[in-house]
Amino acid sequence: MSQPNRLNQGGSIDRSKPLDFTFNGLRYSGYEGDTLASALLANGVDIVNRSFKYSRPRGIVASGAAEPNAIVQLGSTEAAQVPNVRATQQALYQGLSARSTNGWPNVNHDAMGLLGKLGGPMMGPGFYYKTFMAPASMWMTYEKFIRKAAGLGRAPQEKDPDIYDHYNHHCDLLIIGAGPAGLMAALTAARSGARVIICDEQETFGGSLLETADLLDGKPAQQWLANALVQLSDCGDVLMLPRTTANGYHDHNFVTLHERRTEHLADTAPEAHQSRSRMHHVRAGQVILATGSQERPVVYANNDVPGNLLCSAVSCYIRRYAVVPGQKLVVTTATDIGYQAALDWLDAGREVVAVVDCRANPDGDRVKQARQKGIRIITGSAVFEAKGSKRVTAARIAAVDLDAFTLTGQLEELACDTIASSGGFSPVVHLSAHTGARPVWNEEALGFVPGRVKGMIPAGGADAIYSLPAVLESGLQAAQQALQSCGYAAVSVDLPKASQRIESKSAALFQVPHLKPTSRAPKQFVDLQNDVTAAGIELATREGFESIEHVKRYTALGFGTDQGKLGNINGMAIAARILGQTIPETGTTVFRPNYTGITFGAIAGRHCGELFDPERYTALHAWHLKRGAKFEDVGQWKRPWYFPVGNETMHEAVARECQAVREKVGILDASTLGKIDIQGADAREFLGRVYTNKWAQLGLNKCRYGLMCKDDGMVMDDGVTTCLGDNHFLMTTTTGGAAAILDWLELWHQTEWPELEVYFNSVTDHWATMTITGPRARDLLSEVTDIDLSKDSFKFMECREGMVAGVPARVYRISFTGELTYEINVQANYAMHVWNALFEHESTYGLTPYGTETMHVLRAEKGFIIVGQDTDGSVTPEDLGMQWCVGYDKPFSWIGKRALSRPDTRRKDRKQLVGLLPTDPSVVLQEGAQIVFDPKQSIPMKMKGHVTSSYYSPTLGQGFALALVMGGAERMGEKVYMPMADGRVHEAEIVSPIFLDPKGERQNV
Amino acid sequence: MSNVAVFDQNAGAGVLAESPLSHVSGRKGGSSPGVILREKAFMGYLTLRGNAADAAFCEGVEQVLGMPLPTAPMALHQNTQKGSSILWISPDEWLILLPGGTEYETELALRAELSGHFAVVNVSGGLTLLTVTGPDARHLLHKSTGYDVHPRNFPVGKGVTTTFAKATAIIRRPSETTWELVVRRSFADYCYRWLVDASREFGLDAEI
Amino acid sequence: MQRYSGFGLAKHALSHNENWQRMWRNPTPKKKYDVIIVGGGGHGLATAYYLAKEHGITNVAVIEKGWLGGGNTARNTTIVRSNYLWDEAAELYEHAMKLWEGLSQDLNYNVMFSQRGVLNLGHTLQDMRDIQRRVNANRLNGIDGEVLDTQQVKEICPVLDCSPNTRYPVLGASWQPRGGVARHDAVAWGFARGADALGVDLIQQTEVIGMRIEDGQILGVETTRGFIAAETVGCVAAGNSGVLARMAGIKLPLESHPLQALVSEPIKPVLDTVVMSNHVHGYCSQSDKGDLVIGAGIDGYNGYGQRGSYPTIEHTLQAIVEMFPTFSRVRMNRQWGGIVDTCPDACPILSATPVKGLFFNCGWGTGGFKATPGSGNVFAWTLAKGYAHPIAAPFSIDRFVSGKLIDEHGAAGVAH
Amino acid sequence: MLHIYCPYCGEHREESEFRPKGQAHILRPKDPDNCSDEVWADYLFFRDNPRGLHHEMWLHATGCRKYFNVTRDTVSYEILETYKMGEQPKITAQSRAAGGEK
Repeated sequence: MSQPNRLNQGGSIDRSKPLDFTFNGLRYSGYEGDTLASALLANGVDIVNRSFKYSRPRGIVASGAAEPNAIVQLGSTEAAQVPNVRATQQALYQGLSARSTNGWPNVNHDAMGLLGKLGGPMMGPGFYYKTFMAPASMWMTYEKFIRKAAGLGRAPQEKDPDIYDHYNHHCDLLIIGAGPAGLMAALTAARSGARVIICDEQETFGGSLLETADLLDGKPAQQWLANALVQLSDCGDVLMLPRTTANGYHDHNFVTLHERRTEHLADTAPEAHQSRSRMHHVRAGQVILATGSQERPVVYANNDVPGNLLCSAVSCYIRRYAVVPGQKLVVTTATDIGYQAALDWLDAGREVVAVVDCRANPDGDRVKQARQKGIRIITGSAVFEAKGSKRVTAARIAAVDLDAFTLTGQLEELACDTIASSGGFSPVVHLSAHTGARPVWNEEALGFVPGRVKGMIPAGGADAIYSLPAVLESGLQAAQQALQSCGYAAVSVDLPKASQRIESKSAALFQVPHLKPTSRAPKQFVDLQNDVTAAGIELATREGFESIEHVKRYTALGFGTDQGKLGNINGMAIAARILGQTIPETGTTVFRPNYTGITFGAIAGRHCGELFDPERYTALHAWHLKRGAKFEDVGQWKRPWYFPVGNETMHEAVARECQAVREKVGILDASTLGKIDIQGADAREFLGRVYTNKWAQLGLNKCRYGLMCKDDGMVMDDGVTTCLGDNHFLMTTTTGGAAAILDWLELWHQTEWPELEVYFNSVTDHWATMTITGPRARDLLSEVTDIDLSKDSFKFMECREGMVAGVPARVYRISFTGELTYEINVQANYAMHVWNALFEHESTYGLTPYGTETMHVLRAEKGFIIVGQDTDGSVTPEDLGMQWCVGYDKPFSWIGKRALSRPDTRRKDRKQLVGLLPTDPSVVLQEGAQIVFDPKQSIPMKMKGHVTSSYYSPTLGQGFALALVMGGAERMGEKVYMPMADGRVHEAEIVSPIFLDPKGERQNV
Repeated sequence: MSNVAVFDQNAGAGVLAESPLSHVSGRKGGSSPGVILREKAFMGYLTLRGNAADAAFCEGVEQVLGMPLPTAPMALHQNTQKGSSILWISPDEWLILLPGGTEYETELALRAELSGHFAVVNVSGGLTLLTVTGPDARHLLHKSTGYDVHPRNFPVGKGVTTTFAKATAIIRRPSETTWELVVRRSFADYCYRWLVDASREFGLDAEI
Repeated sequence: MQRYSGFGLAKHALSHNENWQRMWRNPTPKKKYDVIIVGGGGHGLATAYYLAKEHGITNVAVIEKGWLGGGNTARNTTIVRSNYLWDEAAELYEHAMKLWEGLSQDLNYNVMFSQRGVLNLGHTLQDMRDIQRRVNANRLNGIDGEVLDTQQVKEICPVLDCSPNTRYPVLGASWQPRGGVARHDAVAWGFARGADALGVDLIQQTEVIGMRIEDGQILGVETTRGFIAAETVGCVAAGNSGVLARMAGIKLPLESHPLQALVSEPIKPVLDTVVMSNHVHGYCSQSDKGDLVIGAGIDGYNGYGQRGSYPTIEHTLQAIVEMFPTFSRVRMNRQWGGIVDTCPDACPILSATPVKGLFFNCGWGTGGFKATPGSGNVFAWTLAKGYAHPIAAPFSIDRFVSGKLIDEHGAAGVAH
Repeated sequence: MLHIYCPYCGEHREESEFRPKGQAHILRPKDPDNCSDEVWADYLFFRDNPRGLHHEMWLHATGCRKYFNVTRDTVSYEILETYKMGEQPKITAQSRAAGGEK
């Protein structure tokens, strides 16, 4: 039979567009406009899942975001799998394929169900804290089984085929919720000219107007709704976002909206450029919270058996989807909404067995209507137990005394297949709570209303205003208040006329007492998804968990994917009753983002894959690629690591590159070094304050190496700075430190020494830097430059301007390799031209491109440090043996100086930079190897330092290393040991960290 | 010793210059692209630093550039005749855009005109400019920056330094229909990749 | 104390779970205690437990302004590891690790300590140098650990993207098999139950609002329920330590920052180890319930609001999707924030103060949870003896004056 | 996510453009060479860390690159004022306690 629960008429589904779908492998059909949940109900599917702990059969309970049970695995292909989709929020599309997340071999016959039945009494809250402790070694095995049983859906095993993106907005008014309050607010705001965004999580705007039987301006509310939407879409600055959930409300009115753009069409986006969903980042002037309210189910025994639904869900399925989820209905209610469900059920042509109302004398309009239609009404009573296991078969009812929490009077059993319950309404305050504002208990409304948030105005059901005329008016007022706050003039808007219905006062019905005490009664579920029962809450309080936060954590109440939308308030009320407190005394309920779950992909947006983090390229990157460079990530830069030729290994390539530099000439793309242009009369003074060494005497076109410390005396950066003019310097920094050093200089200038006349500007990207180094560097450069390169006219540590390959260049004669070196700097647009010009002489001079690895070997042979590799934030200039670079007698107490005279920095046995030569020359020590003086000691060993840099030197013909060793400066010639993971113990001798050309003759030729 | 080193960094003819995007290939976006992207390569860029409260400084700058120094935050002044513009970057910093090749003479002129504490820095090699036009240009910006690019907040004649995807960029609005992005050389490839990706849904025409 | 066991569960099931006893009393504060511990989080409760158990000092009150274990104990991502770089830190965390290994049995409370191993990924050459340095140090300190290459990482964690085509490819990792996760709430509750059983008064919903100090000696604390005397007071209040210190006229080198975390919706087991990446800035494990538990970085500003900024969450999930591309379609369920008290050197303070009898245990930054038993154990010793336990001694406040910092930044990074 | 008014740009900007730089108004001792280790340590490491009103320094990192000061509540995160470097806050814990400016 096809769609046995579908009505022939009514609803807003499109019967001309049938859709096929599968659930648990079976084929069904529904219509466009259905949700997966409405389609399943239309097809008479009772059991949609098994519960998490007790494996009990579960059916659909709700019609929207609050649904705890109908959590399914979606996806027709492996890559398109989506775990934990709420069937009540998933639009049906052709070919949809869904499965239950639990139940083996299937949801109708679940092997775990037996265990749940038998073991249930042992599996109270926190049972796992009390067992699985012996023997201790078995825990990891127990855990494996626990983990297997847990979890809902599964992650796909393939990469996501879809993309997700972000969109930023600023607006005057963000209206969350497009029900009557939100729409009224939007209509008002739209006329003011304000920038307005209105969103709603449902497929279409309208909220309760989509299913209400009420009239507006004398016509069905749906007509007014259609008009309102047309009006809004005609306004230029109103952005309407259906299928869009405000999932997080952050500080200063920053709200994230998650728009499902293709999830209603297919399980992957129909077109590749379409994002499956989009996160809107909204910075709003004012936020109108028109999120409506959520009906609370009533807690009674076996209230989880399929066929137990919310009253509002029953009405929604009948009116919106033309689906009646059963044949015979019993309503248990504390509000008039219960009567609406009964009336709708009756209108659909099905049997209403009774409305069981816990109130003594309900007298609202809908009560009267129900009475007129002959519906049996049983007052002062409630359903206390549902019968049935895979579907409700009957409701047991009795008169109740809620104050005394007992059943009174006669019991009756009503045969039925559906029980709809309504315990009252809770304003949807979740978003307001995200900002840290605690919801406030409103005794009149029997619910928590939003706490105060600056720039937020609640309206309608979210503020516990429920009657339609009042809701519309609150929307209008909220908008006017918001507009005023944003500086817009007041606008007048006519409210539609809605009839004021007489409602009987709602009662507070949370848990219905049972014949047996809660601990012995059949399970009364509070949180369906996490299988939290009233007995569980009682047990928690019995064991001393008296704060609601404790109760929640001990029982897992509210920790499901529904975030306790149905259960939290009931749970609090039950805890309050047991503890003899009021609900506000028991605590308040705190919600965190997200309102409903959002995929990781959507939150990440396009910042993944090749856009995860910028790749920064130098002007020569294309050349490096063509030459087959292997790259190293240095900060965000891609730097050539080495340039293998043919099948060379890195070791071979580096040996060749090193040799080329030591014997001929190599070239390095050094463009990534930070470069800061410094101008101003006090530039020199400033340098003296931020560098450890002296700058007062540096002459024109002279270069000097400088060390920079933080004020704790620890080395933070280094580089060469050149005097280009008396008021003009060019500072270089480490590649990774460039941005931080510019900020650092600005920090000191702006906050400590604003009186100094100096400006700093980054020129890192402007200059491309090509380092040619090696004995033949001068010969090579002379081929392409007019600069006099002779030893005496262009000395070591000097700078010259001139033409290189027809390009104006600044050439610095400095050296990080110990060889004769020229660093050619040209405006970056010309870099490739100059580089190519140099390479025209490649074969003549044996010009060899080299990368960072060779650079490291060459500099280490000279004992030059790399900040961040040979230092780690705990190393002073003195530890590095760089006293030569410290101006102790500079007049200004430069940054870092004072800290060097603290007791710990004065210690003689600090770790100091030394060289190490392994006794076995074939050994290349591991970088990071720990150093001990006595290799025979037992573990734990006394570690005396570690290897910071270590390489094989083709020039020395052996391995060598730099290391930080305790008191190392005084230990030259001593042996140290490095016990390694493979059991070997390497021996090395402490030597000077300068392995090559200690007098610096090679760079000075 | 001279106070400041200034030199003409422009190479003569015969030297092939490469813009930061010289390595990328353009894309054609069909008959009605939503986004049209062009690189204006090889512009001249000078960073100017100085004291806006110093009338002589302001006058000197105006004298040289033929347009007043913008002292209001984010103001963009343009000299259409000269094809140049100047943008407020910070209370003591401006970015001058010039026809390529004129930065040296402009720097010299500024230095000749100005006195006291100021700085001029040629940064032409480090930046490039992309123009974004087309009906979906603003949508593209909404996807790329958290800055409010709504016309009410971003009228013609404004320019801001802000975050752009995960980089920093200057966004300028020289006319009703044109947006300009000034990006750093090393981030240009990333920004271009981002733009291409973000434009996919609109249809992109990029001639780079 | 009612012993817990599987047999007990069955017995109680027969009596409808009606005879379970309270896990701890709800006592009225006495006028005077031998020791007052301010702060009923994991560290404070552990301190009380070990004071009673190992030092026989049972006239102890733990004063908690909210509910037990309600601060960072309830908000962390539950990672336990001891592979710290510096000897002092390694010794402290390894001391904790050894206590973790018998904790469930010691407390007769299953804290679900799951030694599933911790991977710290390296994505750059410097990362790998740091990893080698740290693992070598760990090994010589007697702490388990090894350096893995990319292939070995892939074998341990198949769901991790170890391909060379990612923005920052995985070059290797450090691996501490004894590391893992524990059930955070259970740790607080287990210590609370243990301490209570030994006679400690756990006083909830009571806030310390002042310190009574005379002649440089602490005499007790003013609370919202009146003055409570004790000549030894230990403050173990994490993010609120600065507020307490100010009451005693002491300044601490601390800043309290938001630290955010998030969980996915529960999914079937897919990740069997703890994976941490300082470089890509994300770390992830899967709880026994099936949630992916994910930590974000510290927000840079000071904050006591138990929430941080959204971009931090965004960056974290970008990192997670980069590391685990197949998690893209998994949903984030909930995010939250804790308040972490951070020291300039990313190491805690376990210290006496200029006020006699007043001690502080704070500054744990992101490293607090994993240290819980060790911290409580050495702090209890310190309170009992009146001077620092040898393991605690290097963590004195004096180090900030002398300069003898224990800088774990380089090795710890986001450090969770 | 905070929305911060940059006193130099004269606009509110998104937090992602800024970097927090710690407590404001920390003074480097005038004569470091002659101050005690304690005074130096206080300057380097010891901070107020208040729960409530806090004066802190921020850098408009991807904007005008200026440092400025912010008076912010560390519990509500509300920003009460921002002011330029060199200026003093108008709102302080004292002024607030005295019922002055809100």
